[in-house]
Amino acid sequence: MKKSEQVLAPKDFATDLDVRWCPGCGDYSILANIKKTLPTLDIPKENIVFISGIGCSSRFPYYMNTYGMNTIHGRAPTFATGLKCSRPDLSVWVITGDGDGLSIGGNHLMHAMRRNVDIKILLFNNQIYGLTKGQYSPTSIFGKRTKSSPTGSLDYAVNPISWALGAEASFIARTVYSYGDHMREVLRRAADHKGTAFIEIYQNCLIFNDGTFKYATDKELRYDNILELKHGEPMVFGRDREKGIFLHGLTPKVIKYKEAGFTEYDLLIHDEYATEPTLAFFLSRMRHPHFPEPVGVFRAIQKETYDGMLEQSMREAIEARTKSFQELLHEGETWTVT
Amino acid sequence: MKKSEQVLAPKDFATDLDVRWCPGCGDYSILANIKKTLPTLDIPKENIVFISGIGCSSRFPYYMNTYGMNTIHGRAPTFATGLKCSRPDLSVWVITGDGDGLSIGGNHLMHAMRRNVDIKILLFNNQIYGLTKGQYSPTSIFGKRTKSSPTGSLDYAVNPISWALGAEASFIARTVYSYGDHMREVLRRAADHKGTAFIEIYQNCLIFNDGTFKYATDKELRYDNILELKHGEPMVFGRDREKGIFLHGLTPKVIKYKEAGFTEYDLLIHDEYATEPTLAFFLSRMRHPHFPEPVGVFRAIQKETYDGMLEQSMREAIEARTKSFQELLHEGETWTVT
Amino acid sequence: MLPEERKTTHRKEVSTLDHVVIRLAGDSGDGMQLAGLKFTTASVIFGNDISTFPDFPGEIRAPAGTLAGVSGFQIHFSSNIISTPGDELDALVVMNPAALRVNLADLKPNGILIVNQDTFSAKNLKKAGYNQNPLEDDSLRNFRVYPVSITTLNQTAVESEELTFKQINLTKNFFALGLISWLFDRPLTSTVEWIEEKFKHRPTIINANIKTLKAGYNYGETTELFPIQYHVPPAKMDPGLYKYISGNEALSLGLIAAANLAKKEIFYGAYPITPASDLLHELVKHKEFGIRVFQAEDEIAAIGSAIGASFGGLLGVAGTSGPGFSLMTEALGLAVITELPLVVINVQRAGPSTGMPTKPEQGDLLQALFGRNGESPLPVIAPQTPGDCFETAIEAVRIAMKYMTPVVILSDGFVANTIDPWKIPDISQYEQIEVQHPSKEILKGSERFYPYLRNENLVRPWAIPGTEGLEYRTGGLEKEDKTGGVSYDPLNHEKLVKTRAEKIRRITKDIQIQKVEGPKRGDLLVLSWGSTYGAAYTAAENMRKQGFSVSNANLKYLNPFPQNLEEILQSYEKILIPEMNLGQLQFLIQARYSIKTTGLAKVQGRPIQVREIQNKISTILGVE
Amino acid sequence: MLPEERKTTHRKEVSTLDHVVIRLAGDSGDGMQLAGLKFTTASVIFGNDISTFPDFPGEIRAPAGTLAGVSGFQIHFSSNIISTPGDELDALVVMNPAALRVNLADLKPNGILIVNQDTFSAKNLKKAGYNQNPLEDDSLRNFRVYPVSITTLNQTAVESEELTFKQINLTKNFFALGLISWLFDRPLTSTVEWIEEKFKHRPTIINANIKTLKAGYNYGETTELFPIQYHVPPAKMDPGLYKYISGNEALSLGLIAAANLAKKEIFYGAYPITPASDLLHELVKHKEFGIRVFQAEDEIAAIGSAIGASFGGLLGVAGTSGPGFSLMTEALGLAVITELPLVVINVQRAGPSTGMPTKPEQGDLLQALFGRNGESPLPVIAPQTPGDCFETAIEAVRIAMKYMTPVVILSDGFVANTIDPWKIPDISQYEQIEVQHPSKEILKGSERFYPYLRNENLVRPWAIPGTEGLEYRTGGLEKEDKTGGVSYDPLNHEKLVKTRAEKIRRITKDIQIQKVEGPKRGDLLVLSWGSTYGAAYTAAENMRKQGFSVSNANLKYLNPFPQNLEEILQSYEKILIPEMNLGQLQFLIQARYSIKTTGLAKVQGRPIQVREIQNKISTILGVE
Ligand SMILES: Cc1ncc(C[n+]2csc(CCOP(=O)(O)OP(=O)(O)O)c2C)c(N)n1
Ligand SMILES: Cc1ncc(C[n+]2csc(CCOP(=O)(O)OP(=O)(O)O)c2C)c(N)n1
Ligand code: SF4
Ligand code: SF4
Ligand SMILES: [Mg+2]
Ligand SMILES: [Mg+2]
Repeated sequence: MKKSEQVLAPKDFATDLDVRWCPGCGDYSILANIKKTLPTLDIPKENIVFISGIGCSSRFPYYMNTYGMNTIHGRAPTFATGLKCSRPDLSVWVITGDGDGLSIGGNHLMHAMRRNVDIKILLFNNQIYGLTKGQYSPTSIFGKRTKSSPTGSLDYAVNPISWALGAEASFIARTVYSYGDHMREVLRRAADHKGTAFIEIYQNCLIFNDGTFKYATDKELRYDNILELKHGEPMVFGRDREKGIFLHGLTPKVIKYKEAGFTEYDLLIHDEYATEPTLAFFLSRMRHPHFPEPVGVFRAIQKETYDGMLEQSMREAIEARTKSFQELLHEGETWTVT
Repeated sequence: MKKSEQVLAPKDFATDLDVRWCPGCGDYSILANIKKTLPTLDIPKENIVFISGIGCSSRFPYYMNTYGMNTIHGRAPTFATGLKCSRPDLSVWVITGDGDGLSIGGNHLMHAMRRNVDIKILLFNNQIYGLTKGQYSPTSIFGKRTKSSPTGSLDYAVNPISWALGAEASFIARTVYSYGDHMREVLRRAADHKGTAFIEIYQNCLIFNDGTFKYATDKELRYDNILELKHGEPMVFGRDREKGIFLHGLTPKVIKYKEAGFTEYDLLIHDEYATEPTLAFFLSRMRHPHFPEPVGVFRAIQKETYDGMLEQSMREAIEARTKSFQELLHEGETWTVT
Repeated sequence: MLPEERKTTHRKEVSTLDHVVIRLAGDSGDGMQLAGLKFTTASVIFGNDISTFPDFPGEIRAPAGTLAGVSGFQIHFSSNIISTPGDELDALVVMNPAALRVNLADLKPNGILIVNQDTFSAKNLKKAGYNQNPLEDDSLRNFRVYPVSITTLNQTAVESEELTFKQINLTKNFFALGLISWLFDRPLTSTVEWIEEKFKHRPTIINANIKTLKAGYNYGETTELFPIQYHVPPAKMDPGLYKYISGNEALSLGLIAAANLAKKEIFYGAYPITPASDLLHELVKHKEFGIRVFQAEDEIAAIGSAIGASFGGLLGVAGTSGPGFSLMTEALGLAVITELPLVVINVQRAGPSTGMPTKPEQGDLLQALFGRNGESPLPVIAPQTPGDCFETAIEAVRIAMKYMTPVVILSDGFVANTIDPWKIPDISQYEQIEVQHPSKEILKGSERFYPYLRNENLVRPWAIPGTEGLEYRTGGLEKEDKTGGVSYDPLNHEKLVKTRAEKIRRITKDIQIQKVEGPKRGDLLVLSWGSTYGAAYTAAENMRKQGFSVSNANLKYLNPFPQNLEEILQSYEKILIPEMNLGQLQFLIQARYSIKTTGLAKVQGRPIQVREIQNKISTILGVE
Repeated sequence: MLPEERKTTHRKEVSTLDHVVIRLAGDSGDGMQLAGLKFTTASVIFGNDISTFPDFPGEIRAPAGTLAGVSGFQIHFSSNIISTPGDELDALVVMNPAALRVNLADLKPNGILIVNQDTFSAKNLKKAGYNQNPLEDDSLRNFRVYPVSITTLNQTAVESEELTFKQINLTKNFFALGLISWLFDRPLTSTVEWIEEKFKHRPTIINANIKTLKAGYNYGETTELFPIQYHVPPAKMDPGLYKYISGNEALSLGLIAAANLAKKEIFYGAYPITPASDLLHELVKHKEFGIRVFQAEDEIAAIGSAIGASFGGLLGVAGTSGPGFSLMTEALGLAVITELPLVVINVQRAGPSTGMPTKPEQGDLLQALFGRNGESPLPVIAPQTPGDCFETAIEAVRIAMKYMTPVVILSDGFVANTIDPWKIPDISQYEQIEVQHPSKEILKGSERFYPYLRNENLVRPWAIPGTEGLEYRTGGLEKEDKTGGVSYDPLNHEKLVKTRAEKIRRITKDIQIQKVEGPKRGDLLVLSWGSTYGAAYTAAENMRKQGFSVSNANLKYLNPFPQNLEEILQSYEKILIPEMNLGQLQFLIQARYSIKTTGLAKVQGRPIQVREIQNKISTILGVE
């Protein structure tokens, strides 16, 4: 990928379109952090493309002064796949929501991930349909009361990380809209990853689902509710890092390990690079309020990308080509009429 | 569900349409076993509905003298969901293929599963598109040479069981087209399960992908390549049941346990009912040729079905109803013009 | 200050008007929709005929004070029967500069313009894109401008109550409402009652709202600002019990009514989409009438599930708008070939593609007719008013079940959101919808069931799972005649393609004859369809009043056309077809009857106005 | 027994014919397609003009011997230039009873019927649904029946080779081929060469195949069975180098050619579907010409990925058939509103819904034009012959890139699978396709890039990612004129809706004037479109030869229509429109020009035949 010659600043990525999210919407913070992250990637602005579906979150490309496409509902990964497979020199980002990406668009997301197309997928999960004014989404908790479920929804929620693992994604992470540093680090990691990167970003929809992620954003609650994953490090959390995760057969157990006389090194150690996604899957099952929810990188493994292999096979074929197009036309049984 | 008054026989389920699969196609054996299983379920024939998408496998409903619909490609779960939610008294079966169910139709399958709609989904996996004459499918192995991938496909395969687990299915099983008894047992279990049952059935496409599952169907090879899951029992396999699965952290290890001086009870014990799907996920990662492939029931947990809850909430509402339709019309601000 | 007292304190000139169109506009947060609704209620109780149209901003809330955040509510109230929310505004109330900028173009010359001048700060002016303060330059000279310090006056009115700053701000719409209630001589009673009921447990809020409401009223009465008060006498409406209703509400109620009349449960499959989501929101509230609502993962699943329900013997309905309707294309073809009853509602919005989701258009007509692979005819009908949405739903269900066919209802964002007074129908006066599911008896002793054997209307039986002896299979492959098996036979295919087409064509015998308003023969016919009715009717009626030979007919049945349509078309010298697209009905008429027509195509995401049609009529007739 | 020797041993009567239509039919496993192709090669090398049509069974292989398993290959060879694979058969070869049953209806009275009598066992007769052996009852009396024991004779011919039973069975098609090669006086050379090349490393197979081929030939020569040998002299073809080509092959090559001419890579996104899959199979072989092929998860992904590629500056192409085209509806609307170049190929098959996947139809014309929500015009073109598929692909690419618009190619299963001799074009004789991507220079110093600022053709610039300074956003929301930002402004919307329509309309100036064959004015014009060309042309030509004033024109451009079309239509008394649907072009013509036409609608999943058109012409002209 081309390196940027200019030194860019976040403001270079602003467009002249008014940002139209509701004042106080969690999307603003994500926008700001992406604008801060991009200049650190050393990619020329013109080589970056944001592609989205439809939703509040999907208005995102309009607010980034890069190339961008706000496409149709749920299909952003298909456009991104075509683009990246055509132009491997570009840095291609998909912006989607829990409705866009997991309701109508689940299939495309899955196929992009299993193919390991080198695109970065950011799923803004606010557990609601924002743009259409507040219906429950596939990530809304069971029993959620919304406009379309006045007596509580009967849908069990999908777990985006488990689901992405079932789809064989090579890079999977989670962060929270209000975690500036953490988000930027995760974004950088995703950008560096060769292959599909799937990031779930908890986002607060002020209007239709305010406070859903309070357990994660509240400074006090956060200690007990969030587990920050770090490769090679033991899984500890709590205000005084006093709690940790033990492996009990195939299920997690939360233990105040210090109290119980253990050290950090008796705890489960995180391994982003585990070839099989079983550890990551195990972690994805840890959900609030029963467990601290892991944020950070669940999985980051290397495998060749679809677009890379396509490009290579094409380049090889072009190099090995021995005939002109005219000769191709002449191939096969021919005869001359005089 | 209504009980059958008649005693039915497999032949009662035959239709007058010629079965048009290629002679020797693996679908025949599945058809025969389903015909044998249905009479054992005690469900009246007229209460059974088979719904399929498009594909060789999806011709199935035409060959069953029950109610049936051969719908459009990939969408069978949507029709089945609508039907079951409208008519909870029916026994609704979805027949799909690896292309129909996992390529175009992955999203619907996922949503049916996460909602736990009480339908039985049989995915005939032959790792190829049969009906369209031999292109690779999402389950075809990487590098597969087919009509649409003459130099080998660049798509990484999806693992149907892992994927169904990511979609939170409550019942997941695998069987093989040539395992008569096993298949019938799995089918019966699926029929008894309240909720979505997802069964992957390995199927041999004689014409476009012959021999793919030889490791599982060959009497000799089978011993070493297949692990039959039984709830509450240790995971042993091999001609003399001499091999077993140990849990090594979160990864499986195959050990000749007897030789190594262990007993069966030192091995991993299967638990279909584990609330979290982590064990099932772990098992789904065991693939030929590195591991014996598990067949049987990976997971079978109880949770309320979507259609059941919908029905109940409707019945309750109807019972609690205090107004007639005319009264409904009169609700809200009204005024009289004289 | 309630109506009784009011009369005694009267001391300004009162001018009596035939009808008035006003619009309240402000920021999304300013409560204009609510104020508008309350004004409407008062008008309705007073006895006027009304028609209203809320104009929401784009889907996402824009920052306060911006153009994109402006929300409006238009009310047409009259002493005559009216059919549209009105073209031009007699009066406009704007709560901030952005609202002024967005709405001013619709205000009549010399119209009343009430402005909350407190909001015309430099910052707000800039947000609205004004370089100068329009209240200070001369740009509003063509209007009767009344600058009022609504914010300040409201604060003063409620200051005795213990309210937070935010709460105070939320009451100012009632000040504005009070003010215009005085101006247009509306009683406050119904609003006061509503406030008391709504905030039952919060006396401070009740007090504050009522205080400011009255303060606004008094402000009009007392100050010298307004020289005249306007009075619109009651209309002579059809006697009966009324409520008001939007098109989407009426469509929902109509579906429930149809379920009732057919003694069927309804399965409604939908995926949220503007402006159809309200159907979902409304229907989900009515489980107790046997309505099963399923929020699907997308529109393909929505229609798929509805077809599944129909296969099972319920009435499957799927509701959506443009992009979602596009996604239903393939499955709709399946409903055609399987011949299952189904109702698909497309509340059209401005396209192509995502287009302008909150704006109405009639751009999907040709798609509804032809947008499927292969020959796949189906009936298409369109409601013409909010109240007619109720009838249309019932009619669609009737046709779907009687003819075993999918039916498309083409509503649009205009009729869906327009709010009209509606005379509550007496459901016992409606004909029952007959539905028969065959039982084993149909076999008459033979072994074989013929699921595609047709009756005199070419309709196949609706056998449903659970019926012993009638087990059958259907699907998307071409069917063998009668048996429904799979057939590749050439002549069988041709026969079935033609039979399916003929079945739909014959429905023409079973639908209402096209009605014409105005002379039966004449110079010009305005042929409209769907929601363009109101404007077309009014324009034609106005012309008739002026003595011109202008008739109007509004097509509800777009496929098949009414039997007498050709005859009607031949009875007029000229035919004008106004529609919110580039001429799709015009195209159909020309193709079908080879009759040259004139189009009035308006594709602005806004309803066609009466005066636009009138102008066009005048041009065609060569008057003016 | 090669041609040279052949002449010397000649001893039967030879009858010279103008043209012959034969069909080889048998079970799917009988190798009829291969035998047919080899016969074709021999004919072509001999110098005849040919046209062939393979008729595959349904998608799934049916059990051997059943009606559903029958596979046929039809060859029309002639000493004149021909345009269709022929209506009725002069000769039919059937390898089993099922093949007889399926194909007999197409054999001319007194036609030659060669039957492999070995297969007429009770079991096979039953499978084919015969109660009696048709060789034994009198039912074939109207034909010249030649029962031959092909199975047995073939076994005898190859018995000296070491073959398994299965292998022996696989050679019998060559016996049949030998036999008809004698009957129609075709040299064996090319087939022998092909066998030798194909089975290079398997001498037993070479020997067996050649032996039985010659045995078949000799059988015809030697036995008393056939009294006459037929001879069809070479045609006078346009000189040049030829090969044969199917429509799908030509379309694929055309796309590669277009890539070449535009110096662009092509991105082909597709999901397998009959009868379009061969495009995928073909294109994936040609990576070396810069063709990126992506087998997507469905058709939505196929078109989405193609649009993504186009946004990136490649030429995106998506290929599919009916049901897949339906799924592309929504995304196609996006391509319209974003104004990105794109080619979508719909190889039409019999619908509605899944319909009859292996059978051709022209049922998606109106869908291609109107099947999207909102006003979303796009160019539609249709190839008329296999060779024309090549030109059509190039033309579609040219229009798409020059006008920044999606273009739909409406091919069909008939032209896609028909095999015609094709004079290999000289690519250097084609005009280059010019493509420009603007660079920063376009800004001319200003800061702002206007991605929707249009040129004289109303076309916007194709700026692509990677270009510094031209970063822009696009999408499905209505665009602000010029800037491409989001706009809900009513007049802006109307302007853009009309501009997009006008842009497509203007393409009419840039396409070929419609050609007419026959008199420029006259009694009747046969107006066909797409693959109906061959039959329409031949029928009109036949009528002209008989002295009638009949012309024919084949529309390649369905939207916009050629400029001179109206004039042409007005130059004939009567217009006949034959099409494989219920009259879709007829509908368009009537809507567009208010001209009454006569339709010839054939919806049988089979091409329209020359005689059917001729009969219709005769009826219209009142002759007979
Ligand atoms: C085909 C189609 N169906 C439905 C819609 C309406 N729609 C727009 S956005 C949306 C859901 C948005 O939810 P999400 O992806 O969670 O985004 P958010 O607004 O919450 O950021 C829906 C249903 C559409 N635009 N297109
Ligand atoms: C919308 C649509 N796209 C494509 C097709 C063509 N098609 C029919 S079946 C099929 C794949 C079948 O594969 P699979 O589901 O694995 O079934 P199998 O034939 O292998 O049993 C495809 C691509 C179709 N019928 N409809
Ligand atoms: S509706 Fe919710 S998600 Fe959308 S902009 Fe407003 S706060 Fe944000
Ligand atoms: S193509 Fe394969 S899957 Fe299809 S019927 Fe034949 S053997 Fe079976
Ligand atoms: Mg959301
Ligand atoms: Mg398959």
